[in-house]
Amino acid sequence: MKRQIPIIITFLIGMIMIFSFFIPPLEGLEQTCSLFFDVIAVFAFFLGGGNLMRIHLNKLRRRKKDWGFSIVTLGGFFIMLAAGLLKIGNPGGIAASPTTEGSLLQEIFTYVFLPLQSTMYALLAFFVASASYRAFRAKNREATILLIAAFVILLGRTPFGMMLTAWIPESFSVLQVPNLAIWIMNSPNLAGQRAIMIGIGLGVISMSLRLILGIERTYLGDESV
Amino acid sequence: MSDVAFRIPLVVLSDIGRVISLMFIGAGLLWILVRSLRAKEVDRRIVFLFIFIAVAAPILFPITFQERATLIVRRLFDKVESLPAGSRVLLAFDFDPAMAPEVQPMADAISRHCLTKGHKVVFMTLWATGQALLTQSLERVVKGEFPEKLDGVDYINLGFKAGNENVLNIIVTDFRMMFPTDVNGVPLDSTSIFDDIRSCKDLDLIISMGGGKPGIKEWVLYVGDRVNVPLGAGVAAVVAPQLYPYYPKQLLGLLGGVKGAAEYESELVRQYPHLEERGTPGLRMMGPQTLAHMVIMAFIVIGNISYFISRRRERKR
Amino acid sequence: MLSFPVTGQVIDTVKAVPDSELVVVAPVTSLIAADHKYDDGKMIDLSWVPSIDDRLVEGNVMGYKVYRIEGDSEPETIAELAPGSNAYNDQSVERGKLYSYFVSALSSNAETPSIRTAPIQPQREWLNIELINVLIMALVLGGAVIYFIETARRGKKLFVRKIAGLEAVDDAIGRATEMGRPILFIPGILDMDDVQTLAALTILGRITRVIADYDTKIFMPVSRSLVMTAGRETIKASYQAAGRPDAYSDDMVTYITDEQFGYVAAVDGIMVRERPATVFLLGAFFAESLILAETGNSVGAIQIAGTARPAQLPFFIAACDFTLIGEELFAASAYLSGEPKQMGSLKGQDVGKAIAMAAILIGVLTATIGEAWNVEWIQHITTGLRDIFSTR
Amino acid sequence: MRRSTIIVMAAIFGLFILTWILRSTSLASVQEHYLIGGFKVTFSAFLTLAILSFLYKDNPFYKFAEHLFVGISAAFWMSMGFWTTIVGNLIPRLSRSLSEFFQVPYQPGSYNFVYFIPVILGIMLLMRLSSKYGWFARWPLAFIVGTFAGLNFVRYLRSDFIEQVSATFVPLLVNWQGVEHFFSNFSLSASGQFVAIVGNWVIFLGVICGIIYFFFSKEHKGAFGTASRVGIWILMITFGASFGYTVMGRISLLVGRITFLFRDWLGLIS
Repeated sequence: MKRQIPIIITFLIGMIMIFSFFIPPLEGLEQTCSLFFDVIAVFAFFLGGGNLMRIHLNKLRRRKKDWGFSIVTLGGFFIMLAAGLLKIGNPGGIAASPTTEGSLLQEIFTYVFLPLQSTMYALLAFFVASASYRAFRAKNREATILLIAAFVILLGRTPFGMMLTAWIPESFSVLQVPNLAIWIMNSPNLAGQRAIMIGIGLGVISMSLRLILGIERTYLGDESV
Repeated sequence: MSDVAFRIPLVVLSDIGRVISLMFIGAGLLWILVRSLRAKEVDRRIVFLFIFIAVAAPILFPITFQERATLIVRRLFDKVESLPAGSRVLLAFDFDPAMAPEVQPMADAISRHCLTKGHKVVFMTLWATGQALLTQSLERVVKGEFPEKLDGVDYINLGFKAGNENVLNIIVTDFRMMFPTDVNGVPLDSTSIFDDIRSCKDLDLIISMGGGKPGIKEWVLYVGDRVNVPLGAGVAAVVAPQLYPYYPKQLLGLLGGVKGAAEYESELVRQYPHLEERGTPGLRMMGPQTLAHMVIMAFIVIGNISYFISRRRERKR
Repeated sequence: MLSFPVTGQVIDTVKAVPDSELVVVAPVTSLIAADHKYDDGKMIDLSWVPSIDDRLVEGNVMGYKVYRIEGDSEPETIAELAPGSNAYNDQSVERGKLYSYFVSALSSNAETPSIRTAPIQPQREWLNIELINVLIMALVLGGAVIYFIETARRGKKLFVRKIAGLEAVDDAIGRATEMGRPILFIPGILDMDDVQTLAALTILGRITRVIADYDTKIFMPVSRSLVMTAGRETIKASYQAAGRPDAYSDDMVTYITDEQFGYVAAVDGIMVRERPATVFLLGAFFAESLILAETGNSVGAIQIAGTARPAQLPFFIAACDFTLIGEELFAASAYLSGEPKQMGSLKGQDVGKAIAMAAILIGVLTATIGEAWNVEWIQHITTGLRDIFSTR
Repeated sequence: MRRSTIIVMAAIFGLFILTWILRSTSLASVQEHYLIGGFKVTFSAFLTLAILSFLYKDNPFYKFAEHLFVGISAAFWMSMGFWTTIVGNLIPRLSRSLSEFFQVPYQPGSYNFVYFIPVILGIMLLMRLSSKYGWFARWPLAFIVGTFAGLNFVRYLRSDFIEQVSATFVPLLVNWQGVEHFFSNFSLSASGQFVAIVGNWVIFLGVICGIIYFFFSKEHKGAFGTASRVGIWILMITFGASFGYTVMGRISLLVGRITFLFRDWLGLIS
């Protein structure tokens, strides 16, 4: 009951989705499944929120390390939830878009969510810089080819590269750095990415088949329960 | 106004600033080179400070360059330019604040281009954060610069729906099943723009902007290959190389990173000079971008020089 | 031909304008209504030749109106199209009803209807013939994967070539045992539902199997609780298989935090304190791969990395001593575990790669010869092959 | 708390107030609620610097910003999901009264009762929060996995396998008019015939050798060995290109943030 029925569900839904690709009359059924998926996806957001509350409430109750910061997480969570679900400050009525200009949700997004997330990823520029100096070594032939190609691309994708090699005559213009960078992207990069894409594509095909036929069951969790 | 007298003519100030910052960075690189030659460790935080200055200086003292659009960008620009006025274009804002600095300039430039050409633009997104960024874009670019355009007639904002690929799987045959109303609850049937749009088949061009999952790959897999509608893309630089195999058969054009945005902006300004004063953020970012690239390349060279020296010293022992 | 506004149809655009000032445009010609092939009988495609007066330069056709007559009821407008359009597909039809159409060319103040099409009924097709090539390819590839999984299940030994990465793993373990310094194993930051994490744990089983005979210490900081339990089980099993269950202890595997950068900061601390001889970075990595590889480099450790995420591979290759690239990670896991479903998939995917290589070889040869020397029959082979390998 | 932390906290608080006032006065002419406007910009600048402080070392300000982000983003996705998909798509098909309450057009349909299934599956998914009834969540999980596996199986097969193979049928001799013509106007110009031919050769060999590198059923010896070595070289150029693009992307993110700090917060540039 706990394992058989989920495997049957995966098999049925998987087969519907595959056959509806080839049999037009099944399209209506496939679209209904897709619409069901969208609704369940929202419940998955609620599961995420529920999980967050559970972890941080536990941390609070048991005074675990850094429990003070759990208050910050729960505070931010409930303020944003209230702002979102109750549409606080939203000039439009109940039918208006939750992100209408002026609503508290949009304000918190613009002045808290946006700076936090974009700065977190901006940190990576610093890490790339320090890794460039301390970690990227031409240890073997492969790493050397990689760094040379990266140099050409980095130079070619900036106007400085254009100025540097603008003197090369038209009959040798492929040697101008910007043209070389474009050639690298359109030939070797395209070939390498296509070989990787075919490999990953075949990987997805075999993994999807294993899931639908119930050969692959790790997503159901550990065997005993 | 009190501060006018105080302000030295801007041109002179920025020239001095530019020279000082370049000299400072050059001296810093030399100092790092010397330290690494003597095999002394340079602390990670000094490198952080260095990259901060290399990016901050050209922002304070702007250096702008001329940009020429490469073929992969010009193809998308020419497609938007060649469509007759009144064509139906779908713009998907599938990105979040982490990609916004690269993708927002593209989104603004392409929206400006479509509205200037008189296309009927459908805005939508597969990302919840995309809807919030869409509100900002509509406020700033669409309502701000094109007040005469009417919501529901010249453009419409469908907003976000959860479900990633499944949203695409439905709008490829029926918009109304997934978007019964626009973002403000106005039913599609009571808007003139959706009179003769039933599904993605009725669109003349789709342009998806993003860089994560769901993103352009999902648009190719679920819509582009199925209904043969021309599909263009503007992506964060990280994802651009992985999309080249789709070009040009399954993806007619691709804007990659800030450079792609700058190229599109320079084409747009060359074609419509009056759009220049509305801001070209992509072109403005190329200055700090270029200097930072130089510094990173210098770091790699210095790092490898010290590596080879230490390896040769080990072999001697 | 004198044109009359369509009887019974009130055209709001027409004001009381005397006939002489009516701008008359030529009608649309050769209008064809055809059932849309391979659909559920819900679409009819209309195509026509635009009116002769529809020229870009001072053409006075302002657009086209598409009318539909259902059975014998009144004509209703279903679409208004821009000048220059020559096709429209009506997607709001139902099976079993008869429809006929006509398209009228609009001028500034008059309308010229075209001839009405014969009534047509949308048909439903049970199989989309155009996608037969995709169906056959699906059966071939699916069949190959299932066939190899079954043969592996029945115990037949399947050949998989030696993976260069595994030699590097053994050398790296040897280095750690010689120097008597610990090994650090980082299984990526995703959970047990990611294939890369599973492959990493298989390789972990092999590593701990080898070091079980020596006293080399191993640290495994994780960012997911499920990965912690699975990691502990894998290491315990290896130590038992080596006959040294007492040498295993639970705190070889420690849970740090789920948060990406918090986990990285903690692992950096462990690297700097423990100064491991060897660092393994196997599994799903995101932007934090940079910091880990850099710190590993700074403490002078040999680093073996492996991930299937293309965005992180460049950094691992440039910063680590050896990298298992994309599918090599899964091949190494299949090679080590010999598990039927992993071996079966690997061999099944090789069949797909063989098909791709053969098709590309033939396709490129025929394309080259056909185009360079314009050989007719060879060009047919290329177009034939292109039809098999394309749906556009 | 040690004295030094108190001093640091006081300094930061003072800096916050100072820049808030400065920003508000400069906004006075532009916005009418300039005080609130000033606070909003200063607070987002404060959060930006709190995240950047991680570069110095992991500290309470970074932890505060990090935990605040985790809480807000979870609630943001929940609110957006609820309003756009539950209210937008589910309720119009389930109940007329709720549709009127939410002012969303009710969509009558004979099979509308079917839409109770995703609600039930959704609630089962939430059962995962309880350890005892956690296994209920496997049914909706199976539905999700089934949908994904079925959809991806055919679409990856078409777009990432079949289309990619036919896209590689490139002619190895581009607009070929005989050997003399080839040598007579031989040039290295970017749009020349020679560069196009070399490009197509690289694409053809690159894809074949790349696939051979990832081929596991035959030992990499002899011809196969050289092919896989060519394959790894082409892959290295590919990774070099991705390396360059990734560095570009990361730098742009930093440029975006520093522009925010200098322009919107400190007003140093226009």
